[in-house]
Amino acid sequence: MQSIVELTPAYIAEKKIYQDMGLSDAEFLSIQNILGRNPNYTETGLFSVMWSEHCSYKNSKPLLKKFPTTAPHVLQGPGEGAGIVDIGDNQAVVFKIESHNHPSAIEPYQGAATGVGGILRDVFSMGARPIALLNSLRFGELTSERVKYLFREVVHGISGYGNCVGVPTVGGEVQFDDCYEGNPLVNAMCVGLIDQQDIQKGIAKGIGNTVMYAGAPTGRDGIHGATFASEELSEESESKRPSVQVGDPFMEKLLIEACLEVTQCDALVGMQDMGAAGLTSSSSEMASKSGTGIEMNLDQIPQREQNMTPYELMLSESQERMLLIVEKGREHEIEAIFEKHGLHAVSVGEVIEDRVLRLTHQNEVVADVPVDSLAEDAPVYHQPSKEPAYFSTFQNMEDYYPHVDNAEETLMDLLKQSTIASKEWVYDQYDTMVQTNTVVAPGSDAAVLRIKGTNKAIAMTTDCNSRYIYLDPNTGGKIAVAEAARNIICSGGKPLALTDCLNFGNPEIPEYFWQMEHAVEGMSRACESLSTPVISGNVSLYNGSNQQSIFPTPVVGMVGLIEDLEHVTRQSFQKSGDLIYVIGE
Amino acid sequence: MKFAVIVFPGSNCDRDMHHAIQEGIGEEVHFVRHTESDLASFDGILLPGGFSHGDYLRSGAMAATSPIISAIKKEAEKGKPVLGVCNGFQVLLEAGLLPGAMLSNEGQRFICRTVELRVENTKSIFTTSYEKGQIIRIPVAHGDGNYFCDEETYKSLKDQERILFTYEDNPNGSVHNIAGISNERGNVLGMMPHPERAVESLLGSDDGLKLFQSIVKSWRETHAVHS
Amino acid sequence: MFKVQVYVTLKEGVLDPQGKAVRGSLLSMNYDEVQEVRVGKYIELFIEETENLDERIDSMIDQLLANPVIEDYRYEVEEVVSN
Amino acid sequence: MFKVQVYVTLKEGVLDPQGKAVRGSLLSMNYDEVQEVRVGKYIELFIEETENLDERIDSMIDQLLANPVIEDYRYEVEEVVSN
Ligand SMILES: Nc1ncnc2c1ncn2[C@@H]1O[C@H](COP(=O)(O)OP(=O)(O)O)[C@@H](O)[C@H]1O
Repeated sequence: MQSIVELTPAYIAEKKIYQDMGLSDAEFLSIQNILGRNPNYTETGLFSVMWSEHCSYKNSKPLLKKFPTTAPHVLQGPGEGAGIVDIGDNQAVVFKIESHNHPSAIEPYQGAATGVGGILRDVFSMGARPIALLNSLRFGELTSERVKYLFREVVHGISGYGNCVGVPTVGGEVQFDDCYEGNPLVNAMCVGLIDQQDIQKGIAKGIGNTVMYAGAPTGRDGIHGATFASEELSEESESKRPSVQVGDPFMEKLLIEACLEVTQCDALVGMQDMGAAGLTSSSSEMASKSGTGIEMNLDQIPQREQNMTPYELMLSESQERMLLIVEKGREHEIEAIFEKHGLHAVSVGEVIEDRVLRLTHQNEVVADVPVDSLAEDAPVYHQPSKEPAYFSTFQNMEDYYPHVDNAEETLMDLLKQSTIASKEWVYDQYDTMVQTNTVVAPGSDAAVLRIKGTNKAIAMTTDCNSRYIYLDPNTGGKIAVAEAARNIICSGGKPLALTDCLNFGNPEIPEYFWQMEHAVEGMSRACESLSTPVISGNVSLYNGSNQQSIFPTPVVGMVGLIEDLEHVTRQSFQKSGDLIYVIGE
Repeated sequence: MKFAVIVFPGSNCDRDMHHAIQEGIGEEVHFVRHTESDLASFDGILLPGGFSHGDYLRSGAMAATSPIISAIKKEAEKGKPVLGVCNGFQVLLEAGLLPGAMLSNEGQRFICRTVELRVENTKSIFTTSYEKGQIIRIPVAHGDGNYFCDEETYKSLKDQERILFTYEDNPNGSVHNIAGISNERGNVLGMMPHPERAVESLLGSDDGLKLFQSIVKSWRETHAVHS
Repeated sequence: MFKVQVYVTLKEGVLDPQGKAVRGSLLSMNYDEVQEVRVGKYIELFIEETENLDERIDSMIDQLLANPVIEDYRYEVEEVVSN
Repeated sequence: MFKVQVYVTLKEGVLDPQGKAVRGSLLSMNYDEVQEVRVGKYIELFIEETENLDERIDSMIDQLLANPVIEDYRYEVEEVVSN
């Protein structure tokens, strides 16, 4: 049972096997053109994950271009693991938000936990110490047993992972609405702190330098997770589900400490985590960005299971793994640091001049494809957009003024709604104080963390009222950004920049694409007015089930700077006798 | 006074403990890894919170097999102060330096909040700066903080005044509301609440400072000649 | 009264971080002979006489005691004298 | 190669918070026949041929796998063909 017989290139082309991996006929044709031949099974897999929406943003790229992304205080915009913003004193904050919606629908505890793990790696792979986690959650109404289970386990998964790695979870939001019944949303955000000279990028420079693999061995988990995240959920996804990714926060904690120590070692050239599409995306993106290529010997990849094929090794989404580029001849320095933290780093390949990703396995070349074709040349689709019928109906409706007979009763009814009610049950389960920086914990408008050794603090929040966005995506998009900014300001901070997670329905349906187009438009306008550029983000499309899309839900994560701890303001009334003002219309 | 903060794989309050000693009470403090085997040069030993070895199997169980444990036992026998907080407390239980065991919280959920503790005894080297019966506010953050011991053990803890802190409003189901206990000699303390998180009013409470100050005060009294 | 012993284990191929950590500790304690460790759950249920016993046990396990996405289970039923 | 199955249970007299919570959930799901639930651990060890097998297993359990203050254990050893 040594080698598994793989489908031949000709067979893959003829029987359209690539369709099962999520590639269209036209996409396969361009792959044939790029290579000048039929791709083999492994190569088809490489393209299928790299050209999935999750990795290539092929449907959303044209819209993302609209976001303002620069400002004098922005040190790193979209394109790296996370964005970076200057906060003075040679320090910077690093942050990003990411979705783990589909995995959480299938296995809520592990789905949410690994979502937290992934976003942490995006931040510490830049060399920053993660100092805070936030999240944004959406579920169906809390009436069904299934929804209660999803809600309980998602929160449990976030707490299980975040608490163990020792990064406080300091904020978030939870909304309940029927539209999320079959497709909950789980978005996790991480904020890191870094000294500017330590900023680390995912680059593969220096021909001859060594490619090293560190962290957990590779198993068959989450194979095709990236394509899976780019398809609609169906009954079938339960059965064709690849083996679920299980997170190991203990391993992650060791990895954080080891990687932060490694960034202090000048033998390190570049580092990137293995997120969606695992080894494939980390290796090809690092090389493509640096104008180089990478050759890897897959026999050297640490493996958890036996007889893994090249396809499986390259597409596995096993958690807690990092890819490093190290100066040739200094591998032992890196090995020693990982060893000290109880981890292994092994050499698996080298940086080459040919701009290709070349893989060998059992002395055979099993893939040889241009890195740019994987990382850059995915097709870009300008999906047709169409104003949904509901929109003009709503626009033509008369303004509605609710009639309130009994204010107290109405207030009580409102407070009873699960979306409005206290979220203490949720954040009581999160360690909100570890690292001893939390000045304002969950329960106020934005969380506030002081920066040790300074008189500064940073404020952070996640916000999105998806019902507003459904009703009017453009205005709703503006409101989402403005609400986040207000939360920062109310806490005493100046909004600096934001990260966003665009959770939308199937982009191939013109009405859903229209929602995204207009929401992004509105968000962009608000970002410009407030001088808060978008420095990182994530797109999650195809959210919905049984032909029904979720509300358009572009979650905004914002970070602001509080210049002086004296300025920190809390939501709660402080003492009787204080005056109450209402500001605004 | 010179403190050691023991770092196990997965400890995550080690830096907080270090900060509390250095900035909170201004004493000397160093990290010592779990693989070390000598603590003779330190005057006080601190086992921080976190998830040593992921809290897999049983919280603190794997850390209790580390090489550093015999060094801790050795210094404890000399009468040096040893403080285990949260996971550090669990490690001390698993290593047999304190009696009893930890079960999962009654509510089966991790809880993180600031709770009120009653100082039951002020004769201990860890509590002399408090007043007997004083109510202090200290954060808890744990999933397995439900302290268990049999009645016989409880009786001796009680009779020997080794219960130093109790919860005013028991968050985890711990027997007799126990939040922190010491060994017979009185120089080893294990407690679930985190005094190192309560050393600055900016972060909500500085009621934990007095615990560290008590340790230093007792040490200075017996080491007057050197200081 | 029936005593039901339920064994819940992780499916093959699913990562077992707990087992891995335990093995690491055993190795560092010089139990080098330990090749692999897998940690699962062992649950005892005491159940009163009821109709469709097996069916009900199966559904309890599916709905609550085990997570079919990542875990397998097996169980044994034994009649005990209740007191 | 030997496969050792270790069953770790809470001692009688030690309250089992997890078992209690599981029973509460089962009752709320209308499994009223469930009188008691105890949750323990089931650990599989794969061990290479070694001298004093039983003795070594006992000491692994005593030193790490079970906590004698609150837990009891039993185990079964079975020889398996290694591959
Ligand atoms: N999933 C969550 N994780 C952590 N904190 C949360 C979560 N959901 C809500 N919170 C916290 O609860 C408080 C109230 O949240 P929310 O009801 O969304 O308030 P607001 O509408 O004022 O933003 C905030 O401090 C928020 O950070």
